Amino acid sequence: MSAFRLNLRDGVGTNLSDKSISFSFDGKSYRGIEGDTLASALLANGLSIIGRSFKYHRPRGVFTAGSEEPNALVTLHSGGRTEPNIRATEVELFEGLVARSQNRRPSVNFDLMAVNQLAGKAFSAGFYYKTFMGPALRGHKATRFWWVCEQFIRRAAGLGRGTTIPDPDHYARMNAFCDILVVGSGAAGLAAARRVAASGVRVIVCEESARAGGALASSPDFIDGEPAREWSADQIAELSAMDNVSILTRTTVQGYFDDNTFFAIERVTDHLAHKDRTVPRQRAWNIRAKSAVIATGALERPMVFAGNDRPGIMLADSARRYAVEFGTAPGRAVAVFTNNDTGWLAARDLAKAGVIVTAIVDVRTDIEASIRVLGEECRATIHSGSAIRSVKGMRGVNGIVIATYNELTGELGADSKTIACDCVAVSGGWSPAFHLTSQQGGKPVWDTELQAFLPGDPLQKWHGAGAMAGEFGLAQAFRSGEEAALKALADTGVAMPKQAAKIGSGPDIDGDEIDYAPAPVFEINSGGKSFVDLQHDVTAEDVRLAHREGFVSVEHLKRYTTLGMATDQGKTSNVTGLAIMAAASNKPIADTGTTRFRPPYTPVAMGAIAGEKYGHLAAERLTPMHDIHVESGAGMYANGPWMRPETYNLPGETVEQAYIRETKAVRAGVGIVDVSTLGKIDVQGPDAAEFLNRVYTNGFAKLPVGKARYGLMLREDGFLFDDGTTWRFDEHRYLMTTTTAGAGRVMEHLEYYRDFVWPDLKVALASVSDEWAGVAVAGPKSRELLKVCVKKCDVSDKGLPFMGLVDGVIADIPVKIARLSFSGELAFEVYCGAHWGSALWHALMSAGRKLDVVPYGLEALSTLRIEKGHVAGPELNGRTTPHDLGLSGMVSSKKNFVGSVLLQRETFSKQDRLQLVAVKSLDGQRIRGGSHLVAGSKDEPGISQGHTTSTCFSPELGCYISLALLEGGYKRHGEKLFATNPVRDAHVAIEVLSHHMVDPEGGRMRG
Amino acid sequence: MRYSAFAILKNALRGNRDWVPAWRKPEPRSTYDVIIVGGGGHGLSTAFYLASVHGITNVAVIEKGYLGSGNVGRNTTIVRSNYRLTPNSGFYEKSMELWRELSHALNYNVMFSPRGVLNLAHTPGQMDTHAERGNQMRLMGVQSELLDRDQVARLNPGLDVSGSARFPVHGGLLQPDAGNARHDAVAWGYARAADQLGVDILENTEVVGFLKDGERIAGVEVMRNGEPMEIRAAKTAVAVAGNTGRVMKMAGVDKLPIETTVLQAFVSESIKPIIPTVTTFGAGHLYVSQSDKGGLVFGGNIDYYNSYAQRGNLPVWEEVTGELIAMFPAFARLRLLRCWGGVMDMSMDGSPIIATGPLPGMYLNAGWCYGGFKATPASGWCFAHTIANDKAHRLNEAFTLERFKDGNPIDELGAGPTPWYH
Amino acid sequence: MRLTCPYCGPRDHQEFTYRGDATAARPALDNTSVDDHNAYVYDRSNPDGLHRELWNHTSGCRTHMIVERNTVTHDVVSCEPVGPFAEQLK
Amino acid sequence: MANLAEKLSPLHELAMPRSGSDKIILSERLCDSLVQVQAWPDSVGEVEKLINGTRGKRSVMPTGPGRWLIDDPAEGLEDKLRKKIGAELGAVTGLTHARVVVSISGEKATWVLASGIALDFDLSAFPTGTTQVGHHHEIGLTIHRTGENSFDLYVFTSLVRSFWQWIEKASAEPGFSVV
Repeated sequence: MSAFRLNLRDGVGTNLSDKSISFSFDGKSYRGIEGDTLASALLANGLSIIGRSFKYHRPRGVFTAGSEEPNALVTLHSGGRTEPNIRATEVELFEGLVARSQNRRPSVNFDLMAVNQLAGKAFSAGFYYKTFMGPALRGHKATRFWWVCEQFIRRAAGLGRGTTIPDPDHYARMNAFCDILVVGSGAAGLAAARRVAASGVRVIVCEESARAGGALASSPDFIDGEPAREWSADQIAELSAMDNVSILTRTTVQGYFDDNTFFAIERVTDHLAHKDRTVPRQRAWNIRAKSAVIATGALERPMVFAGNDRPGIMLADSARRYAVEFGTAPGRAVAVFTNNDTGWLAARDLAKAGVIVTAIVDVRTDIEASIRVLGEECRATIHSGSAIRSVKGMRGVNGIVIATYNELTGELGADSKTIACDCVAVSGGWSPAFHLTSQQGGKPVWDTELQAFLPGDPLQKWHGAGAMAGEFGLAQAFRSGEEAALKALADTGVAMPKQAAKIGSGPDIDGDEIDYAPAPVFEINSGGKSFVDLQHDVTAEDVRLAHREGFVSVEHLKRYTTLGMATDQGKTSNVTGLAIMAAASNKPIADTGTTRFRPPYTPVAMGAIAGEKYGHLAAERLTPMHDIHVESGAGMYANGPWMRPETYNLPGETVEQAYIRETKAVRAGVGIVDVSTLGKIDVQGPDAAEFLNRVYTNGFAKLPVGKARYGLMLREDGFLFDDGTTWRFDEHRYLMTTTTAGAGRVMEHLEYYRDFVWPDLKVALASVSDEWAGVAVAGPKSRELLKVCVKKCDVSDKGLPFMGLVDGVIADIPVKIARLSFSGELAFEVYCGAHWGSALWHALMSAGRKLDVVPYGLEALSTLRIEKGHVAGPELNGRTTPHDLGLSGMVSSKKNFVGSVLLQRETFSKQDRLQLVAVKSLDGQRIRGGSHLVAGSKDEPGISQGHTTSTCFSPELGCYISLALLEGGYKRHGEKLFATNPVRDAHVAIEVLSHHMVDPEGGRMRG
Repeated sequence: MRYSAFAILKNALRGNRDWVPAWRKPEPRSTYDVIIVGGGGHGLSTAFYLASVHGITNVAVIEKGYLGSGNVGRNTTIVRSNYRLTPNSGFYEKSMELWRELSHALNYNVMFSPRGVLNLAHTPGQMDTHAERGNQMRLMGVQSELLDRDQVARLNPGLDVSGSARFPVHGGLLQPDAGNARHDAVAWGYARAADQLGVDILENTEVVGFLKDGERIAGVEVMRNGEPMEIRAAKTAVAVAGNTGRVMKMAGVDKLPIETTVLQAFVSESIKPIIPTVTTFGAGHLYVSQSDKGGLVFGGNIDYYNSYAQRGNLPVWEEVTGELIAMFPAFARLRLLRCWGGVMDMSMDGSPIIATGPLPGMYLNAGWCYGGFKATPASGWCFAHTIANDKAHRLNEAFTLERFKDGNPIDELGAGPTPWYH
Repeated sequence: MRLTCPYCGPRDHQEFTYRGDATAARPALDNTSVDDHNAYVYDRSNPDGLHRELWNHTSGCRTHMIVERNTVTHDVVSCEPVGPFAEQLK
Repeated sequence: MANLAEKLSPLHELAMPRSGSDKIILSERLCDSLVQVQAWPDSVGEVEKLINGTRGKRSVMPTGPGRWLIDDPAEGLEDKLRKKIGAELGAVTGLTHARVVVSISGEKATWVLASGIALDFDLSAFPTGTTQVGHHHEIGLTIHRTGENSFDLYVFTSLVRSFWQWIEKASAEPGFSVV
């Protein structure tokens, strides 16, 4: 293996096994070790340029060792599994992994788009807003220039390339409930988890990385005499064994929502070479916690200096972790640049792992002796009171030029010294990772002592612990973890025995004691190109330009420069950017404020958020006769949640031919149609009649037992809400039917009045839509058909008059038969228990065989009712009143009902309202759906005077017809207009008719 | 300073040191002709058109936070005029007309990108309602095309148009000249242009009360840098979107036909161009487009409850991503980067209010629901006309406050007086 | 958001149907004043702060409740049952 | 009633009682009688007594204030109850055909249910013998816990196929497989 792989031994390569793995990057094969991340394996193989930046396409290398990585973005896998923009630092290596660099052409080492750098000064913040306007021409021409430029800009922008091949994997969800959620399993999280677990409450611990322990995994410290890593492994094993504790690794808590609802993503199979297909790729956890301990640690931030984006420059603690956890040297010779003590710890650990640390450059002059010793331990030259002036090398680091630095003025001295190195490990201090609490609206507070934002006061039940709360260092982490645990327990209401409620002394810690507060140095301004946001190429100069142009509020800074808007959401750049803006504005950072963090914490696969909905967007509702329709060759389509038959096509038949044949068969003989989808509501109680009387426009109090009545419902604003028939079974028991689409909302409407408006009425409402299968039997021969099969009841006109109800039996199935007609023909609706629905259908079909019964679908159902002038969904469009649809006769003036008062408003009686009419085609042309009624020619149609609502070919009238809403339509019967349909390229001469086209007297259905 | 490619080059050569603030940060005067409460898109465009069209330049725009901190910077940037009802189609087409020339009018590239807005249809019935709307658009002079399934598939290669989809695509309605614009640039462009015409933009200035001369509104009381002060004007206009209830209460208007709810918006990580148009799902509620930066920008329903919180909850995430990947199953592996919330002034019919009143000396611009961004130019244009003439323009004469009680709602969805369903 | 259904206990808010401002009370059945009905249907105080609103546990026991909730913080102060069984559920 | 036609479950071709392991077992059945009873606020006690007096072998499940869902192993319960509980006491609604019962058992039963249903299945929150009304996405469910690791789910008939597809898929991970 390459020179970058260290000599693996105790304490070096703690994350690695001894198993070698092969993987590929940009088509070339490499080897890594089980336990590597893609980033550590690439570094170990000596690859330094991993990606290209967003704007200038500058070469970039690995900058961090975690989910905050801005630079090392790659595309994984291929085909439908293609995943762009994945951070190499987060990818666990497995055998056969295929990764590619992105945002480069032709290769990551030579990218033509890097010419953008040459125009760097012109590509400053706000560049796009100031140009590309093109010549000032009228109308569309004015935008055309930008439209052309935009095509190129869009292609140059973007990062990786997505795919249009569907993702073959699946996703799942888990709903979890716990007393306490612990986010993060480092020292603070572990301490909290131990404490709360002991009290017996239900605990969930979420850990972002593959194994629990957080920073303990690479800590050089000893706890209770054991190396921290081993100690934490023991603790975790103990916790895992407890019944009341779940530890979820590879699980990132992404969102913190109201009432302590947390959203986490578990990466279930992403790290596996061989995936079990029954196992989901990722699982979304919706966790409801009574309280939470948030121990998400802190993110190291860099300092900004000229040339700070070169491959080979990375965060100091990340460099340390590559050596300790992954046995990988981040460079052959590492220079450390820091403004705080943790940079020195990194240097010491790097050296201990076998990495050459050539120099430690610290902006501070005054450095504790105990810290200096660390530098001496690693035999680095020490340059205190110094800073980097520039970086040598174009595609990597050859060395750094340093100069003396004045901490008070922020100025570099005139001196300079060159230090040879190929890696700069930089530490600019630590930013607590309080993203989750900020999502909740908690306002962060700037801590001048720690030079960091802290989470601020909780708005919900959470308690911060460890570095996230500004409690840096192991001992503080343990103590704050325990404290947070006790507060969280108090939230859950679990009583703690006094003894147990004491904070213990915690484990015995043997380790470095350092000061975590950095010097307040964020930028070394030496005039060269210094990057604040590495991924979006936002420079310190861009921040100052934004200030110059008045974009000084943090939100303006972010939006104008795009600082913090890249895929890392500024995890390593926000604070530095604010500090530079604060300096430019001559304001303290505290007054500048910070932007709000928004969920998710890190980018989340959208399939995982959808969870089990991927591939199952919505449940399908099927009627009991569904399989029969499918077997009969009916074309099924989604009608809201329901699947319904459109037509039962014979071989070679079009949909239009089929519905015309079905309609004719009904009008001439008999047909049956599945009406099981109608909403059905059981209305019972001593006040049921009164209740119905209040919700319908027409009278229901006097509906006789054994009869049905058609009713209209309004909204309170007087517009039509729904319609249907209601059947009275006995004195106090009704069955209300609603439209298919209206079933749910009618139920809620009724419940609202029953519960909130008239709670004194004794009315019970129950949805029975699923209890009953319904079949309408329609046509002049429908009674004949029923007579063949019905037993135990009389279906003659006398026994079952129009709107009458009877109980009977068909093929041993108890049925209810109502004599209702939607088609205008003699017709019956036959209802039976849903589990008998298919048997009923078969019985009716076989009873009708000699009568040539046909099954008919929605298209014929619709044609029949259009011919009859019955309104349905397209006419009940939420903007029509009973008066508009010719239903004034249904509105009782003798009672008050829902909507009765506002229906009186003057506007509703205006004569020029859109009113229901029918229109018929005069020249045989088809009236297509969605036509408007106009007076003019195809080329100059004039304004719309109305529109068609439901169109069909009418076999009865022998022409195309439509119901329509026409301005003042009632008085315009006989008028000739055009049904214009420019989007369907049609313009049809029509005549306006009454909407009662077929059998207006109703003789047929009453016959 | 006039913006141009030349100006950029010239400044670049001088190290970008000569740029000046895009708009001034003036101290308030004690009296203005017009005060506009709300420094969002609508307030700023109103100021611009008052100054540029009506010659009224003694105008203050008062913004409690940073300029454009409300919905103008939180929306999904869609610009369209594909409406069904006449008052809406006329008004929004005026907006389109202004959008097309906006970058020039403002000397600021608002990146208006007419890439097309496509509404999918999933049943034959939905094709008919789309046709009905498309025809209305044509009759009103708006471009529209009804596409069949194959045409939709050619336009959007990743779209699932298979028959096995839960809601198979039958076709769609395309407004080819609709599209997107860069939301922040709209606020900044209007601010800069209005400022150059003499309008004072007062940021970080919060209205805490209204001044009255008898019944008449005579200006506002504000807090600025922690200090109270009074600013007087003959005309006081309010354009504060989700904060309408809050602000109007200070003027003594306790109730309005508006409820404030939160709408979440989402953006994915950046990828190379993959969807060319703005596309909406017809079997649920979802709209998606791809920004110039490469992120998929999308949104869906509001969270159904009153909220001023500018953040929402998880169920909408699940609903919206579920619909997005039902349309584009290949996007299941793309990653959501960020979600944010804006507060919507949902009116009782889903349509806006641009009117004089409700008190003398006052003008109200509100009720934008989801639709405020695309309306920005026409809203300001009509509101400026209404303020200048004390009378609505023909284009906004239907957008009154009285229409609800008069029984003349402009209800595109027919959902009735339930604001959270619009 | 979690709401405590008086019958079922705490549940995710998406199990409930929001029905808006609970202070908007329908005029009595015999009240035929257009103004009163207009006020009930259209006038909303839309407060930023405590809001009394009606929810129905439609994916559960279908009990209606009045929720007092802060519209700025989403803090739920109380969930009180309404309807015929309000007394029994209190 | 005798001589009734045979009922057909929407799952008749899908749901055979089967199991890939003892971790998860799924089965389905139709009810002989499933009845909802709604009492009035002033008659809750009385109705409860009458229900208990009529009780067969299966379950009486409270599903709302003054409301029960009663699953009885004999046909004809609706009529029986209606005779006892008149309109002055409450309402009786037959739901025998409105639901299909999906039973799930095995040590992974709560795990499978929790993967789609936002209820706390911990025994402390959901004891054996109790009922919760919940939903899996838009599918409403009455969930009756029959044992530590066994549940009867009363699923709307029109939606039960969709529900079955989900639960079968969700059960695959812990080992349920279609034979």
